[in-house]
Amino acid sequence: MDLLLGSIAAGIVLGMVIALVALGLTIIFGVMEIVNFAHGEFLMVGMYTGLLTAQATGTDPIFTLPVAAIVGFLLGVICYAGFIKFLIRGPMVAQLLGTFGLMLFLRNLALLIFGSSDRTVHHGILVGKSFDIGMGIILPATKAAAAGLSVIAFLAVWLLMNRTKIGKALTATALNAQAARYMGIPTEKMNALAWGIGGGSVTVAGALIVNFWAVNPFMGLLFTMIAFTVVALGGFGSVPGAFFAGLVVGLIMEIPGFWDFFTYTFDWPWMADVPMTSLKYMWIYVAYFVITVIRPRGLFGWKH
Amino acid sequence: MNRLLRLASVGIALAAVLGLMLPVKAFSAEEIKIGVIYPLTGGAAAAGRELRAGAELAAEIANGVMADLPMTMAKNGGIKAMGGAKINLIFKDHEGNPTVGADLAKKLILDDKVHGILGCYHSSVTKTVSAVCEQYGVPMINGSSTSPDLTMRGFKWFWRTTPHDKWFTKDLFELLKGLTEGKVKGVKAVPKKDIEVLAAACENTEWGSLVTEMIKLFAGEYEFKLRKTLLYADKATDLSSEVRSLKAAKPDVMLFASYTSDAILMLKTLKAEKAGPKIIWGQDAGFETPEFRNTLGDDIVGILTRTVFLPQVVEVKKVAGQVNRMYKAKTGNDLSGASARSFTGLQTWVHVIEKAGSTVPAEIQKAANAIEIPGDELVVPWAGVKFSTTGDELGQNVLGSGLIGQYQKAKDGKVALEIVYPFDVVTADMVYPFPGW
Amino acid sequence: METLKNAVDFSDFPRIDLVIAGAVAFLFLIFPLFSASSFAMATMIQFFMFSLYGMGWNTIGGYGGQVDLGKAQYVGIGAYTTAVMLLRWDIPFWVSMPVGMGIAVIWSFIIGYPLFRLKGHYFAIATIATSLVLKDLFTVWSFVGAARGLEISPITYPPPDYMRLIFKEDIYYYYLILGFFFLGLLYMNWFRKSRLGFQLRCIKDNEDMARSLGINVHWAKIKTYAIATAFVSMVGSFHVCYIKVIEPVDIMSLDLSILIALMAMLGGAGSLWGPIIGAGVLIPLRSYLKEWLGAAAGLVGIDLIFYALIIMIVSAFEPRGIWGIVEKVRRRKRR
Amino acid sequence: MAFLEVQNLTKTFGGLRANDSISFSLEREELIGLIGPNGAGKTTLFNCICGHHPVTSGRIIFDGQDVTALKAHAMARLGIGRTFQVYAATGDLTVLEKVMVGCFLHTRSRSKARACAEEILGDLKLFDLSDYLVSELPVAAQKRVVMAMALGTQPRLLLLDEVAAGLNTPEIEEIMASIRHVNKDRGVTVILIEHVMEMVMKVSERIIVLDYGAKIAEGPPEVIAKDSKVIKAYLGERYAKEHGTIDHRSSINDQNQIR
Repeated sequence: MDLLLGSIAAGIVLGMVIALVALGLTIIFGVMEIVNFAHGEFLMVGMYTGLLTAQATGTDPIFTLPVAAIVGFLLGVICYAGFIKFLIRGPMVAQLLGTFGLMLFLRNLALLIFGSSDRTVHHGILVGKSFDIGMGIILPATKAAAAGLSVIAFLAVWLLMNRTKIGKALTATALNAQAARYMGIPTEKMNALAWGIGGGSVTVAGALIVNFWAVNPFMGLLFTMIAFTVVALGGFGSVPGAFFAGLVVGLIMEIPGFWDFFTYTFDWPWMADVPMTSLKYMWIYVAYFVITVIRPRGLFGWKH
Repeated sequence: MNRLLRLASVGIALAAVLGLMLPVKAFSAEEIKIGVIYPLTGGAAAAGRELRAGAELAAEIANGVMADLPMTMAKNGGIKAMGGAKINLIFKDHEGNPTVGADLAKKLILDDKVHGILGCYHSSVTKTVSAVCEQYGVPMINGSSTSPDLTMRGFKWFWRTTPHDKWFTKDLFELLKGLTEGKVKGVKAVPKKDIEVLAAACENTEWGSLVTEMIKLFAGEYEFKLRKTLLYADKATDLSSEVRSLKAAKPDVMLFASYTSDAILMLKTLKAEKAGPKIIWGQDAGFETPEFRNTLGDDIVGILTRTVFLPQVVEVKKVAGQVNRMYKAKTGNDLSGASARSFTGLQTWVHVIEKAGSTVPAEIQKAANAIEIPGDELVVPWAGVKFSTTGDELGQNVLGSGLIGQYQKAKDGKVALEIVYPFDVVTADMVYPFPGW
Repeated sequence: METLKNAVDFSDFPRIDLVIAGAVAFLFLIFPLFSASSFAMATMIQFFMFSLYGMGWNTIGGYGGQVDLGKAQYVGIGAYTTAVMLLRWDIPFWVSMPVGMGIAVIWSFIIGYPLFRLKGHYFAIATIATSLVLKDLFTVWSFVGAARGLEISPITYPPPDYMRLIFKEDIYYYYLILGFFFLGLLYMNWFRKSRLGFQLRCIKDNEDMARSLGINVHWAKIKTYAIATAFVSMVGSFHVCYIKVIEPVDIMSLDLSILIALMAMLGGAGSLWGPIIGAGVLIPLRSYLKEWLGAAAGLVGIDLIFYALIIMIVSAFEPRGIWGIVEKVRRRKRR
Repeated sequence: MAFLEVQNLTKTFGGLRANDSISFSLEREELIGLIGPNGAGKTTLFNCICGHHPVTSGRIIFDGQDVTALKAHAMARLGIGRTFQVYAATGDLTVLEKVMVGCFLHTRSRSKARACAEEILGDLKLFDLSDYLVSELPVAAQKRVVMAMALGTQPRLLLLDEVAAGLNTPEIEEIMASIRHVNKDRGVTVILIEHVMEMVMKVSERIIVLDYGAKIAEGPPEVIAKDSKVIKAYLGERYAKEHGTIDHRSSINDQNQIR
């Protein structure tokens, strides 16, 4: 039973973190229907930003979040103004190709600057601390912080989208860019803003994640795929959908834990030999495939 | 007609340009070119730096004259049998990628025309590189890949100086057995049921896969319960499900085979998930790099790792101390298993060439099969270097041996490895059980 | 007969193209005579392999407009079939290659049926997902060597071996892949003018229109996907005989899938010469940049930075690739 | 037995009834006009007949066969061809090649498809434009190319969706001649959606009028022009009271073109 509870708790916490990673993607997609293959690379930039700022200034990695947010916002805006703007005029093929190019560019820039070895944060207030809640639930402090911030970030974005003028303008741009332009909304600026917010939210996620995961230049793609799955599951462009979908994906990633639960609870030794941990990401890809084929609008998709 | 001619000439010119683009290097008889393929970048770059430094130091010693060093190669100033020909190392970086390794080997053999190859750390890369060498009939000496399979393939151009994982894993189980029998210094006999349940996590390439096989083999032989084995990708950014799966098996002993960055991440995750087995054992590689020690600090006290070289060897071997001083002057670090074995690998190369007296591959082959380097020439605590030429294993050094070290906190507060196995050379009491985080 | 005639009929290209193509083909034939380094040779072999991969991709991705980013799974299927059959049952390449193509085609039907219900981004990402699923499965499947992969040992299979395709010198591989290359080119030339080729180009243009013209869009895509698959799997079989070692992380990596697609798109998706031009530009660029800037200067990754910049510029300003530029200039001249 | 029979065809999108229980039938080689204000459901009706949309309820019988459930490509195979109202002239196929796509429906041979396409292009006087891209042609020629593409599949029934939209009078004359030619000389039954009254009234043998998804009138052009329901639907009640007839010279195309 401990195993089951432990896995569920871990899955939910992981899910919140993953939802935060996917938040930026869904914002960008919601506003301008472009899929950003470089999303995971934005996360990587955030992770490096957090890591390096913490190392350079000697502060705790948790305090680097504002830096990461600024870097991410700028990165998003620069990418939009310098590149994506030209890209969206072309066909969908060009968009795919282009954001792939961006992905390769960021990835290899990181490789050139930082080298290919994995890096981790070793010191910090939260690093290495865990809460043993009992019943098999162990909550690393770093993950708990990330999960908490995820909830805050989702609430903030939700409020921004639904309660502020800028949010309304963004939503209008999302629904019909041309009509929004006629109504005097600077859609060009709105797009850039969406990229800025999207970039900022993902780099913040990165700066948090680097507290407990390793960063290397090649890690982006995995997270791009995870984020796509979350966004597909939650419905492309839906902010609340992304949050719940994140939880589902987090639980999917905990499949090895559930497997262990069955293995030891019912004592089926053959189950111990199945390499479930090596397949932990596979279920995400399977989930993506099944969801898009069966329910293209996503499990929680009420938009589009 | 005119047009055709013009086209043809354009074509030939193009071909010529293409031909010129290729790096053709001048060939000189005065030097012995050894291609060295190591992971200079990538996840094992830290180990790669040490490997490179070890080989470079050996080449320096071989090419120069150092009278006070009791090594044959330190006295000759190059290869004596070839009129003092110098050793020239050509380093290539395989990034931990077997295909890249094979490409580099091909390039070294065909374009750089090397006389032999040294490498490659990762067993998976050594596997492909040795296959290329075998194909072209170019001798290759391996100093640091420990997958048992490598010397069991019947290759005639491949020699390995380091002992392999079959021996090392056996050492581990001997240690565990010793614990139950009270042979371990500083620990009373432990009832077997206290350390009976094992769980292993290894990286999933050639090396880790075979270490898993070995652990399975010996767990059966020594009657331990191996309840969980799992492989993980060495580029993983997150190991928490792996760690929790290990924990779920409730093992007394956790066994690992990890390269540098994954070893660090694994330990951090173990700590975050509050996993507390009685013994943690690492299969060398990541567990003995300076990076591992420096980043994790006090957290690693009590962790065991197998190795072939520890700074304590210096106390019993004079030559090791001398080389260690030179190495420290060069890099700032003590010799480690990686650098010592890389050093020994190149040292063996020097001896082989000296014996062959030529760079003709067939001569080198003959010399390598006949070579015998006495143990007192080596920095590593082995009985010597002598390759097997018959039986299942071809080209394996039969005189090697391993150590098991444990990270302990010395009086000056520094964390360092102490020898706990073999039982006749122990340098400290073993810390048991693992003190926790 | 008509098929054959169509395959060798290049007459719809301007004369100058054919002259250049002929000259280049001649250069390819005599290249080994001039090549002094294994590096250039290896680069050329890679170029041919990637041209063929690109041609396969071009059927579905270029003519059909379905951006497929999962071709590596079929490289893997081809390569693994050949390697496993050789190592386990000593079945030579010339048998295992068609078998591999068969297996790949069957797999393509299985996943193609649901896959082609998706469109656009969804489709592209789904192809990645399927490819990664297969890769993960191969990583744990011990029958095919799991993560360790498989090795064709030179001891067990001494070169030269014409049946198993084991050679010591690259020149054998060079001419073999060159043969495949010319055959592939002829096939593509036939394909683009065939019924399926026309239907596919119409589908890319407008699916509803295609339906109203009696084309079973879903089925046409699946069929083409199978053709692309067979192509890629064939080269995959060759690939493993050439490099002699496979690991799932390498041969089924997403990087390979992306590279295949990018090359074809850069050269010009949906044109006969596109994949060849793309591979011709990018493969040598990559190899030599890596050699000069990467290995020599220690700047790892700089080759791919240039690479990425080219891709970004092309996609932003000329999405139809290099061949698209050529065509545009030509049309402008004609008018 | 009628050639095409539509029985109580209903199509809903969510709560919207785009087609409400429409029934009509037509005979072989007829030329029928289908008119109605914007949003009356004309194109939806076409989409249903051709199998692009699944029908909500009702039946379609073509040449004695129930084809209600068939998909679009199967319909084309049976001999129903159509054109589209909005057709973005993209792609890299030339005019000849585009027509060949349709011809490939009945042959695998490239040379036969080519011969077929050349015949059709010659017939529609488009032969000179064979090697151009559709995007390079003027609008009038594009419209005829679209017709030629549909003819490539050798249809027995051809549904033309606003082929005259955006053309000037001489061009309309030209395309009218083409439609007549297709109908009379090639023996293809034609249904025509059109806003250009001038053309519909002249060319059709019979006219069906839709409004708000339902059929409101059916009959020969001169009857339809005087039908009060039709006039009301098009021009509102007041106009109907004042004038009582549609001047078939007037084109109400313009006011209806904004989409």
